[in-house]
Amino acid sequence: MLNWLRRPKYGAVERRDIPPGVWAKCPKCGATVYHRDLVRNLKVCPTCGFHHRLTAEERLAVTVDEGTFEEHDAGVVSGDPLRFEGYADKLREAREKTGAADAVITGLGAVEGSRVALAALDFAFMGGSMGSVVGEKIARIAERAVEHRLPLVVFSASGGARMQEGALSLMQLAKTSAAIARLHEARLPYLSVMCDPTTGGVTASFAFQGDVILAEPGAMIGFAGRRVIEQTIRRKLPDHFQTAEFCLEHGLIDMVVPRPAMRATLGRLLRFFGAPRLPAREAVAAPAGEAPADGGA
Amino acid sequence: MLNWLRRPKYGAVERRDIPPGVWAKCPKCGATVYHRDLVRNLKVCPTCGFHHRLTAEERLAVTVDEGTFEEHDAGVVSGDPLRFEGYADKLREAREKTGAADAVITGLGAVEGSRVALAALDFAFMGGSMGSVVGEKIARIAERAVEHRLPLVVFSASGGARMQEGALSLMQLAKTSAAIARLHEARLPYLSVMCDPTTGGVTASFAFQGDVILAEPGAMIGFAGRRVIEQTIRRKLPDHFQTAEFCLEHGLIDMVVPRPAMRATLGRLLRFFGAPRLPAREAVAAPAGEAPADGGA
Amino acid sequence: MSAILPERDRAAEARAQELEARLAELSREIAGLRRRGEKEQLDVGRLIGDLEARADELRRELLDLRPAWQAVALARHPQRPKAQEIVAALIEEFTELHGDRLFRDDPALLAGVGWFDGRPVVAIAPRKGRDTRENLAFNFGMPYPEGYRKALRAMKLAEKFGYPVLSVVDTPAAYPGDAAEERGQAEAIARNILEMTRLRTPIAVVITGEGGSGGALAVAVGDAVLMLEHAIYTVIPPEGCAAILWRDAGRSREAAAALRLTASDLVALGVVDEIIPEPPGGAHLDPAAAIAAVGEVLRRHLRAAAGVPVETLLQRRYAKYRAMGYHEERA
Amino acid sequence: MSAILPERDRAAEARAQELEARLAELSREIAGLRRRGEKEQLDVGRLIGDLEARADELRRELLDLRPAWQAVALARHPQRPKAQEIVAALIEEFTELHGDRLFRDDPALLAGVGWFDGRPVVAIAPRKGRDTRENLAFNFGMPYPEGYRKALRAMKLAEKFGYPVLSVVDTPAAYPGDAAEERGQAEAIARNILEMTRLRTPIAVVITGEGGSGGALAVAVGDAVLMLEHAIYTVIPPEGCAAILWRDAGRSREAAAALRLTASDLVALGVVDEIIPEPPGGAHLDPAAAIAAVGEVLRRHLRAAAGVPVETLLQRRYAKYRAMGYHEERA
Ligand SMILES: [Zn+2]
Ligand SMILES: [Zn+2]
Repeated sequence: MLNWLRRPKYGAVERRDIPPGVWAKCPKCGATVYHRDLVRNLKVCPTCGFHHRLTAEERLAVTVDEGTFEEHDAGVVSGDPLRFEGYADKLREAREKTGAADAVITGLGAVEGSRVALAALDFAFMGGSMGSVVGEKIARIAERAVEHRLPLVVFSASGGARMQEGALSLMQLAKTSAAIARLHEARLPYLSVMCDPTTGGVTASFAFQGDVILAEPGAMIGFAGRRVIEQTIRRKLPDHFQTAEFCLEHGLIDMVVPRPAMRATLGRLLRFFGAPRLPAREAVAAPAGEAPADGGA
Repeated sequence: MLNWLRRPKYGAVERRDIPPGVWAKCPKCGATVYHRDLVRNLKVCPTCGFHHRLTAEERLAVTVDEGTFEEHDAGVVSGDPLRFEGYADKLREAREKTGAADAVITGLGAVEGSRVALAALDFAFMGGSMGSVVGEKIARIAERAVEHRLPLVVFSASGGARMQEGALSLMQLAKTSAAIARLHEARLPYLSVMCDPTTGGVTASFAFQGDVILAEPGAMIGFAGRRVIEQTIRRKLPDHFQTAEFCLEHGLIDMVVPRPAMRATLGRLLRFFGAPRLPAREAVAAPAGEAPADGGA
Repeated sequence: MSAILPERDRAAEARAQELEARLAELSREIAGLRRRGEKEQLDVGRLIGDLEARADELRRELLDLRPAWQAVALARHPQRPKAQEIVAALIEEFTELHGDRLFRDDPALLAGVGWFDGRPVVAIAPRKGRDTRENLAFNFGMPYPEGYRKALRAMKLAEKFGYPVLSVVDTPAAYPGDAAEERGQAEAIARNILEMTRLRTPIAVVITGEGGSGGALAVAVGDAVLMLEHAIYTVIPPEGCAAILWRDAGRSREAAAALRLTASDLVALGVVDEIIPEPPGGAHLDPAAAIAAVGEVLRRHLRAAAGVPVETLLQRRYAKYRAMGYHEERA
Repeated sequence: MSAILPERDRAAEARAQELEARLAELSREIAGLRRRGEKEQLDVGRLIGDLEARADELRRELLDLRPAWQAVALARHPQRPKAQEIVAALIEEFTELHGDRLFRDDPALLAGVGWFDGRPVVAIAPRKGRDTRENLAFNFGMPYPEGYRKALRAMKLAEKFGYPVLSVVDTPAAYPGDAAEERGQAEAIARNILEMTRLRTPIAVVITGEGGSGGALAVAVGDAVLMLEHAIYTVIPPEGCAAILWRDAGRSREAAAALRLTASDLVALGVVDEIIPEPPGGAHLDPAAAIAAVGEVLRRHLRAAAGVPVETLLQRRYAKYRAMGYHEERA
């Protein structure tokens, strides 16, 4: 189990290297806010509601019941199968910068007392790109969900396939889809949560294969990149294009759920879909300061 | 077996009451043509290709291998369950005018040597409307197809549900759909052919449930009536709207097949889908004067 | 299966027309009295009260004589409890699902999940608005193909988990627009009807307002089809029927009677399984009681279905729809 | 599963650049000679012949040195046999099916039924045009979501009847347009990939030209994935890769090599099962022979699959894709 998961509160979002009193500026509305207050607000701008990105660690910290997360396959790490120029260096840099082994954390845990298999992608690690490691770990956690008859919850945040692994990264779309197909055939629930941004190969595989698909407000969601589309159609796209709200209108996702309501919404859906419950003595009360569990948009 | 089905040729399309030498005028291009020549051309205008409507009898005559058709359920006739004002009279008139018992003929036969279950709706009989009799006979022939493991071919031509039977006619959508569902679950092929016009309740049930959906050129196909739509949207609709070609563009049907190629196209599809074959000695050569079997659009 | 219904009473229709004429007269009298009272500062309250009581009497008689048209009026009553209100009241922890995953989220069709009678259920419902703004947003309760496709997606979810489907139906029609046709309105309805005949989980349907033809049936094939007392269910709106039959939409009342669209007609025809009584005067006068009655009957039917093996359920469902209709057989 | 590939040869790349410079020079010389010959009425035919022979030699050497970029050029060659030509040549009594039954018929994706090797098959294929008019009609081989949904419909038909699916793949990409995004390009691809991993019938895929990322994979999951010798299959076009990595689309050749997109690379990586040799110089020089070779290999694979129980087939398919990729494990 990772260190930060032992922390008692949503304060787990806080980064060790930021001293109290530091200000953060919202990239959307420009408001400045104490970093500490931003963190307390689950990194949602108190002024405009802008959702700052979370790392995989932070995501799990604000989602999983305290003390219940058990990481799996932490030792699965990337090689450089194509000997792709610069890839080894990029991997090293990303590991140093983020402290993570690759772009996904997977494991078993509980959300609001429901036992689940979990995965969280990390955009901070090489843009959350899906190479063999992300594919392998998603496939394994889906298989583990089948084995233990648990629901699967995946938080996606990814720029797409990791081109430095060439066609092997493309094949992760098929590998993860095959594992998700087995989950569906086992009649287990799969909740997919799209966070900012979820694009490319991840959308064209597991992110769009959920029984229920949720998204955070304002998250960019789409297959092709905005620039490529603009070059193709020779027009500027509206700001609204490829946002979570746009996808909701176009019938592609089930709901847009603000971060403070996400945990309660997942909990409600997991209970609905019959997730096994933690024994009562293990169930943990929602941490102090949590937003009321009043559901999504 | 009906009388006209013993006739040797496509000449079966000919109506007894029209003497040779009579002219027919094409409602589309205005060209005049000997009625006899029009009949020889399967009632397709030799000048502009306009497809005149066929009765159910005519349809079967130009489709089914000579001498192979065996009608079923000819004795299933309409009552007047709602005591709906004027319905009994309308039924009587329609029977007198058309010589048919109701708006569909069903039975077993062969098309290009493939054994099939068949149904042909008759627009001449109260606008091909689906009341309890049409629903019952479609359900029975679908069940018979399952029983004998035969493909089903249905030629639709209908203005929709027969309102004089109220909700009972609406329920025929469910009854026929249930029977078609069993056909699909038995993994038997179902070819739906939409003729002019196929609208309303028939489109919202069996006509759109085919494994392959074919249509005749220019056939009007749609759920809501043109006038109702124009009143709703307060605009005139283009001529093209709700034609077979329009439906093809919009991905709703598989192909538009001119009448002279329909038999060959059905034959090709039936062989493809593994229809049982007539024993060779029973197989009948295509009647003289048939168009070359070169397939559909 | 269904026997032929008895002939309608022509004398009753004549009496009904007489009553209508007298009601119109009474209404004019009351208005006149009110004007005079205001002008001349007279106390006409008691007189008006008497006339209104008389009008109420006549209306009750009319309701008995012409239940079909009254049902049409009540089924379309703007204050009638809306499908979304029924869903919200009956289903706990309701979570709405959106979209057909293909083209668009159709607000005219509500779909979602939640708990009913202590069990997880999937709910679908065409939805009318409560005011003009909502009516525009919900397209007056007329779904597009994407609405029906969203409903099917929700039903497939129910099937995957073996949860019952609860369908609340109040829709005048599938939307008759050009874009709806282009996107396969007929195909969407045909597919839903077919899939509902074989969906491997219990389906309970309750028609609470207008059951408008194929647009209603696309979400109304079920093991139990229930109907509120004053709801209607018809193959064509009476106005359309009158226009086609007599080229006179003014004869809608006759058409309504001819179409046999009331709950009791439909039970007699074998189309509907059970009538849910409404509060006196109609569901709009006491929505909470009406909704509670719906809940009670649904509960009973879903409990009964819960114990039935799915194969038995499907065979019964098939047999039920297979038997619908009336025909005769000649040798 | 796949081992790490050997490092590419940097000396070879230097030599290739030298060869390209000399080829450009030769081409200028030949053009100059031709102009002079015309102007001064000289017989330069023989001289030009010699220079062209020299250029051919250099090109062959270049092909050996830089197979990736040559493959890109050959895979995109305008005269390369088109998917629809391959389908027409290999499949008897081919009948095209149209439409996704939802929104539109996408001409960029061909679907149909017919006979192959004496057995009924269902064929799907993104389709490029043979000329400008066709290219516009077929959207340069880039399907919309409705194209993928049509393909899925055809595959479900194959599954219903237990007929094998034959997929011929030559597409630069799924269409990256706003309308395609709006209608769920990602959803359509994701759904196809998932359904193909569990489709209960044999699937044989042959990549004949460009295998362009997710847009190709959406019709390229199969029990046998074959590839023409000079076809390519890549997660991103080399131009896009170069633009992202080095902000210089001019370095596409390097990117092509780095991406390991040739048939032999993909066999080495375990992504492709078998290479189908092309006629000398490429499939466009002898399309009939190339198509015959495709037919022969497909026939062998489909015959082998025909005897396998579907459960075994699905387990093998799962195991195959489950093993794709390369990672290391730390304690
Ligand atoms: Zn802000
Ligand atoms: Zn003409």
